[in-house]
Amino acid sequence: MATMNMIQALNDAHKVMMSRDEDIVVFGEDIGYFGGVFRVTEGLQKQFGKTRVFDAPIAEGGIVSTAVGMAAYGLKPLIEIQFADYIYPGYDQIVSEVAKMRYRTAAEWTMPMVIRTPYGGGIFGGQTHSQSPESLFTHIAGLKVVIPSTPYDAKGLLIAAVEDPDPVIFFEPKRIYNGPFDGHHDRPVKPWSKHPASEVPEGHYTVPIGKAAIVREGEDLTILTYGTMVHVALAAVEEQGLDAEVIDLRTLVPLDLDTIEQSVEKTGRCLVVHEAPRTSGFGAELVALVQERCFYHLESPVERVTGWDTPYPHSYEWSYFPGPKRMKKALEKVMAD
Amino acid sequence: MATMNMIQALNDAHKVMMSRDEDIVVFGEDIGYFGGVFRVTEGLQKQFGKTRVFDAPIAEGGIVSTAVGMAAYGLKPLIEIQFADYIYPGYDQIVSEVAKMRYRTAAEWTMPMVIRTPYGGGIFGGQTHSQSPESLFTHIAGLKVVIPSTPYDAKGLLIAAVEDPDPVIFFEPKRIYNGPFDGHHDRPVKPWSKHPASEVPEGHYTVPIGKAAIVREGEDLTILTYGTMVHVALAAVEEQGLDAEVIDLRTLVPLDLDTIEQSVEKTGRCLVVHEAPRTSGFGAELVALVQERCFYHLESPVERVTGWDTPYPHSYEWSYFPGPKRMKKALEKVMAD
Amino acid sequence: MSDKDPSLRRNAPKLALHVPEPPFRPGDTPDFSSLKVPPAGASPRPDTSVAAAETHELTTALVRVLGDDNKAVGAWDPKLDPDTLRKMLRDMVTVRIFDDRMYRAQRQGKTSFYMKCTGEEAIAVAAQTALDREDMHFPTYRQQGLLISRGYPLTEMMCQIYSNKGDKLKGRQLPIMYSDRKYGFFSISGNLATQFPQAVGWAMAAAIKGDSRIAMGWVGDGATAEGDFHSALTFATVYNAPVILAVVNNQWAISSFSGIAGAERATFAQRAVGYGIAGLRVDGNDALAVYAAVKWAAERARSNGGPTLIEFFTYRAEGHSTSDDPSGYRPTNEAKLWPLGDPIERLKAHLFAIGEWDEERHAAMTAECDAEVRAAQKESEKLGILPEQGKDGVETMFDDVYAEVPRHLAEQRDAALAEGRD
Amino acid sequence: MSDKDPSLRRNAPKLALHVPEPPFRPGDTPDFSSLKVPPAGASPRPDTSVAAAETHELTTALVRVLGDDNKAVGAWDPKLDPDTLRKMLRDMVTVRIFDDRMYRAQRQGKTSFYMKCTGEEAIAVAAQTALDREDMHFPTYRQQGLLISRGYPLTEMMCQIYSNKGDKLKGRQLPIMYSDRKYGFFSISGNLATQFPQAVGWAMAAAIKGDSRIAMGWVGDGATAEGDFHSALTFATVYNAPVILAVVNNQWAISSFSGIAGAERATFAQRAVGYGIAGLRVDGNDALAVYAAVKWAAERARSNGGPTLIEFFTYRAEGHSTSDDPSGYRPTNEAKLWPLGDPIERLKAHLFAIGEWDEERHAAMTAECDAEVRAAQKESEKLGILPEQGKDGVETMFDDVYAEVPRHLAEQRDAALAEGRD
Ligand SMILES: Cc1ncc(C[n+]2csc(CCOP(=O)(O)OP(=O)(O)O)c2C)c(N)n1
Ligand SMILES: Cc1ncc(C[n+]2csc(CCOP(=O)(O)OP(=O)(O)O)c2C)c(N)n1
Ligand SMILES: [Mg+2]
Ligand SMILES: [Mg+2]
Repeated sequence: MATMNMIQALNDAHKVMMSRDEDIVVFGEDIGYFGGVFRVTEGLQKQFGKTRVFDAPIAEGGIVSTAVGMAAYGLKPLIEIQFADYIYPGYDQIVSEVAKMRYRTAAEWTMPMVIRTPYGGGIFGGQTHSQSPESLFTHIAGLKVVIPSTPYDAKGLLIAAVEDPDPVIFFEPKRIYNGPFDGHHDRPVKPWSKHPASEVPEGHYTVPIGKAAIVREGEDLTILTYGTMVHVALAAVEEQGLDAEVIDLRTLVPLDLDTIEQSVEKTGRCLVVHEAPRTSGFGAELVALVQERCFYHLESPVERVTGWDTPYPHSYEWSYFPGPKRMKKALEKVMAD
Repeated sequence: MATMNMIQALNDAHKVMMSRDEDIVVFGEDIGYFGGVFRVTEGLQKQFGKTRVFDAPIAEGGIVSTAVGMAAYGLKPLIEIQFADYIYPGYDQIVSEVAKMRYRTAAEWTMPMVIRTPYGGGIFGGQTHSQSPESLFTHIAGLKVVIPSTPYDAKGLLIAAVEDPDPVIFFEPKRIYNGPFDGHHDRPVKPWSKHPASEVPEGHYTVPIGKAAIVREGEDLTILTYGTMVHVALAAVEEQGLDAEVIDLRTLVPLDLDTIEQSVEKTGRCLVVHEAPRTSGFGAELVALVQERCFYHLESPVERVTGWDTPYPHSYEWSYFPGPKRMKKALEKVMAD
Repeated sequence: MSDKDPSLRRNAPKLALHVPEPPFRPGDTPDFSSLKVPPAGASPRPDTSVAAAETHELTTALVRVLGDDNKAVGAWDPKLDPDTLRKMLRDMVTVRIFDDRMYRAQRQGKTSFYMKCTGEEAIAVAAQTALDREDMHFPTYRQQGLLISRGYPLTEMMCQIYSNKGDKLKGRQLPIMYSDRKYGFFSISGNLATQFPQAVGWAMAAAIKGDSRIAMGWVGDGATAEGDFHSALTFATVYNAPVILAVVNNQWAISSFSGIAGAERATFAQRAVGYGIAGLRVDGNDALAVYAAVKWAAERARSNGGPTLIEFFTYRAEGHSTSDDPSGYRPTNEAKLWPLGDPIERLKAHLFAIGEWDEERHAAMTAECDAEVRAAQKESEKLGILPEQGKDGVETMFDDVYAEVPRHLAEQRDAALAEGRD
Repeated sequence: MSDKDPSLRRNAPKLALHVPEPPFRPGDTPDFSSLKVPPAGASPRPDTSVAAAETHELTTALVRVLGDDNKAVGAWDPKLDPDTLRKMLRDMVTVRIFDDRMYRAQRQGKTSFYMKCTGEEAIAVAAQTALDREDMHFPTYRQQGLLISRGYPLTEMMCQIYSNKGDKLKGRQLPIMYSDRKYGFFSISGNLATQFPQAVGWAMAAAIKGDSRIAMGWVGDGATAEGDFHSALTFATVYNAPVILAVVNNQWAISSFSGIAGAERATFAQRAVGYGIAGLRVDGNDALAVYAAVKWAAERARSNGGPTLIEFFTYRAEGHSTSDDPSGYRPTNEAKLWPLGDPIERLKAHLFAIGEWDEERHAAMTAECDAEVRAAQKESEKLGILPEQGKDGVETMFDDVYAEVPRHLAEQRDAALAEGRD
């Protein structure tokens, strides 16, 4: 066991897996000698050499497409897109090639690769360093979508993603790289070392893909969320004094429907929370699923707490971010009647 | 008045608007001399000249990005992406530039452009000529998303889209270009001429963006749909003998919430129908909205009829397409209890 | 202020947009006399280890081996033995017969779609012949010659075209979107140019692993405009990838001539110059020139000399696909008047010229190929044609989206099976 | 069969991946003696109407005007009058002072982010000076010199940097993402290279309309790898767009040196060759050379001679941004040892050399610029600094997503206003 923040945990996952599997190659913008703008790949080039860890040209489409070729060869690309906001030039290759390869070749070629990318706001990154585009990948059959919320999960899920036979889009909540965030931007930042999930086992372990975590058991309502918002949601229910069941989905596709259904059937109320824009965010799918499957257990409409349907505005960051006040209002609404 | 199929109606909309507005330029792959692979731009180059109607290199990103520059200059690009399946290389420019320009420049620069693209299956086009990616655009603030279902609407909505000050992604249901489709693939194809909405006024008229059409009034349930599926849904309710209210959304963003709410409050039941894959399809957003806003009027869960969460498989087209049988089952479910 | 209204500059000279136009349109009589076709044997053949820059004069030339007298001539003559030549000829004839039969099958309603490569048979067949069996191709839809030349069972191809029970792709792909790992033929994508940088990635992987196999990527002239083309060349030059990047310039992209892809101002081979990699421009209707160029690039790649961009100059003699009628945008007799001739006729004439072939043997061989194709067609049609498909095996529709079927797809599978199909 | 296990070919030579590595890393002492810097005046200046190919030797050269003796020399000498030279010098000095003040403001917590262009001041300033006031720029974040040289109010820039009440972009954009239509300065995008083909589109529009204004697109060396770079060059060559396409090769892209973008094997200017357009490679630290090259390309574009790709060779003397510490990946003294010198010092020395400037005047001018920048800073800070922002005007957050606020956004606006902010 060691105490790690998310960056260290992710870095450790790389080291564990690259030592075990020679076919893993890591590349992306600034990830080689320098170790990545968020330092997740620090020390890897030195340890594993330049042919397994190298800088890539600034061409997200080129990064993904060459990864496709490498996966076709039999390697396991574990690549970084510097910010999720910059994944779109690679979107065609992800949607048309990575996602569909197993299907269109009847499993003759598969695409075991992991595309890591930091996402989300709360760091004053403006419109192009703050986006949460996860729902755009959940609509694409063939992709798995994973989002950790703690150092422990980050390492275990990343190892699981690397071992997974299918392509995984791995979104890293950059706001909580260095410490959890309760949504109160005006309070001092807490370090991970104070959080139990910063205790990270050495060596190999996995957190299974497709399994949600009940991070708080409760009876009053169910909160479905992931990434940074897990911590914001947990803080909000404590502040409201509610006995909420908070579910950290961890994997958006394939979704842990069992855990969701069981919880909502128990509580009869449900709140969905994410930072991404509201319209056609992944929350919409969650609401649709819950009302399709648990309709007769619901005592009030499923509510959504989300970012707004605008670009992420630099100086209005804290009016955009779905923080404690938005949570409070939604919790009141879900608990009404 | 003239009797037109959708292709003719769209072609006519181009001619009407290009004659009225010198700033409209039309370009795309094969759209010039040849008139487009679906013939929508036939005759335009001859009539309006090569500097207003021209073939583009096969580079969807280049088509959209040069259109951005033209719109910045003050022109109105009305461009074609040959198949919606090929829009992804232009996705970055659409998401990062077209959608956000008005916002990020505080309206100093705006992007009045129309991106037309044929979408949907039912023509044995296989995985890459059948996709329905509309939900991927509904999640992007700043874009309007329009889908016509008849020749009358096609012309009126395209004219409205061209006149709209905001960028419009205009999806054309290619399966019904030449005639409506009731979902019975084994029956002979009907021509548009038998359908009242093939009566298309000459010259200028608009069908407003943001307004749904109640294409069938009814009391039993509300069906929310668009594009090809409007006709499939209409046929299905007749076959089931249900008094359904069928709403052709026509615009997905901004959505006509008033019409939807009024209808569901009246009927108390709702079915959402689209051809796109289920998970995070636009149906999810519709279900979420309906249950958020009409929860206490709902007598049964809102159901979804959709394509499956797989790529569109060539020879299993008619098991993928949400046809009469899938409709029947869902209608029964919504009407149960 | 509107940008449209440059009130300040009324007297300045007017700018004008240039929109490329092909030289001939329907109704015109094509006249190719201004096309400069250098004589066979004129191009020098640099050593495969030269600096990339030393190949750059070849990017505006045209490597040709077969002369007007049908003899092989010059430094690029690969000096192939007659058996290899005959094998290439046979493969090319098979491709053409195959194309004709499958085109007809589509017209007969037996499938939804087909694409011929008429006039381009030499390119895939000779390229395949020049590479090793273990090298990996990332093809487009117009390289059926690669498979045929590698001896891929014609029935397999046809079963794919019919999406029938013999189709190893389980009816999921549009006809002609073949895929076969054992034959070093990567899954064809419907999305143009995506395979080009993938080939570079495969070659990078081979280099990472210290392998000796190389990759060859293929793209059409029109598709070179995609961003993926630039990705391919950028990554290839940065990492010195052991890859051959081929542009098949058949001068048309559906209805757009190659000028719309930039061919008015530079050859496609010249793109190599900008990336500092080797480049060659080759007569694609000359099987010997194609063979020699690919062999050269392969030797270079195998010795860590890096990537080569090769433009094969040819002409798309038929429609783009069964969905296309080219008489709407180009003269119908353009293919016939196209001066580089028919690749099959030219190779045949060469074999005649060197005394290794005659009409009798050619007729017999053609009949054999024809019989083979017909037999394969009969065989594959036993396994069904498209209109009969899609009823059985609906459950397979949900396989291979992921390695394991997740719960939501299992539910959808159950629903689809309950639905049935008429 | 696994592709990883090439059992058939154990004796074949091993392929190897080349991963470019910059010549110097932290701890090394940079030695640029092997860098070939041609003497000033050595490059010929072709007529602006020549065929593109006649410029191609200039894509591997380096157009330089300022000699070691600080005199202007050779065919590219733009023969500018001293007032223009002094204006350029003043603008460059202002840019540098502005950068220093704003960098410090960020360090003082007054805003979130800043990016300097230290060492690259000549490029934007001289390019702006060479074009007409009505020509349109599609810049990156490192062309603040364009705005300053066009006389854009410094307070406007600072208000944007502080996202304060004077910010015409309403606090929506990251600092330095300026936009001003009246100043011909297109909205800077956070997404690299997107603006490059947009510049081509604007130029195409100007050509469609018979306008006389041209566009200039800007991109960094690293960002040339994006697909948008290829779109820009492809569309520019196909339609002969009246556009100048500038690559600012400052040799670094955050921590990656230009070899990762392909600079080991070709210059960025050489990319022009592959598209058949004019290309020039220019000493970006020589304001006169920059001016002359842009003037040349502008003249060419205005007379429908088509696009020119210009590489400005320079060095990013400071960190990438306030978020970057370059000592982690390159020697700290590399900027000082970089042989092309400081653009401000070089232009100043030239003015000295021609007797049009002296230390006294320079000190006075510098003090004036400094005062101007300080005054602007004071002025703009009256309108607020970032930490105070975001509380008022929350309702404006929902404007300009669309021309009119649709119902769902009106509802969200109400919710946001009800929420308030602490
Ligand atoms: C990304 C993408 N855009 C558009 C298309 C539609 N399309 C299919 S083939 C084709 C023309 C390709 O021409 P070229 O690259 O020259 O190849 P050729 O058909 O001549 O072999 C087009 C535009 C596509 N398949 N993919
Ligand atoms: C599409 C995209 N990918 C990645 C980034 C992150 N990023 C910002 S600046 C930069 C380096 C750019 O280097 P270069 O183009 O050489 O310009 P310079 O900073 O040297 O002026 C990177 C990788 C981005 N902004 N956009
Ligand atoms: Mg072609
Ligand atoms: Mg740079």
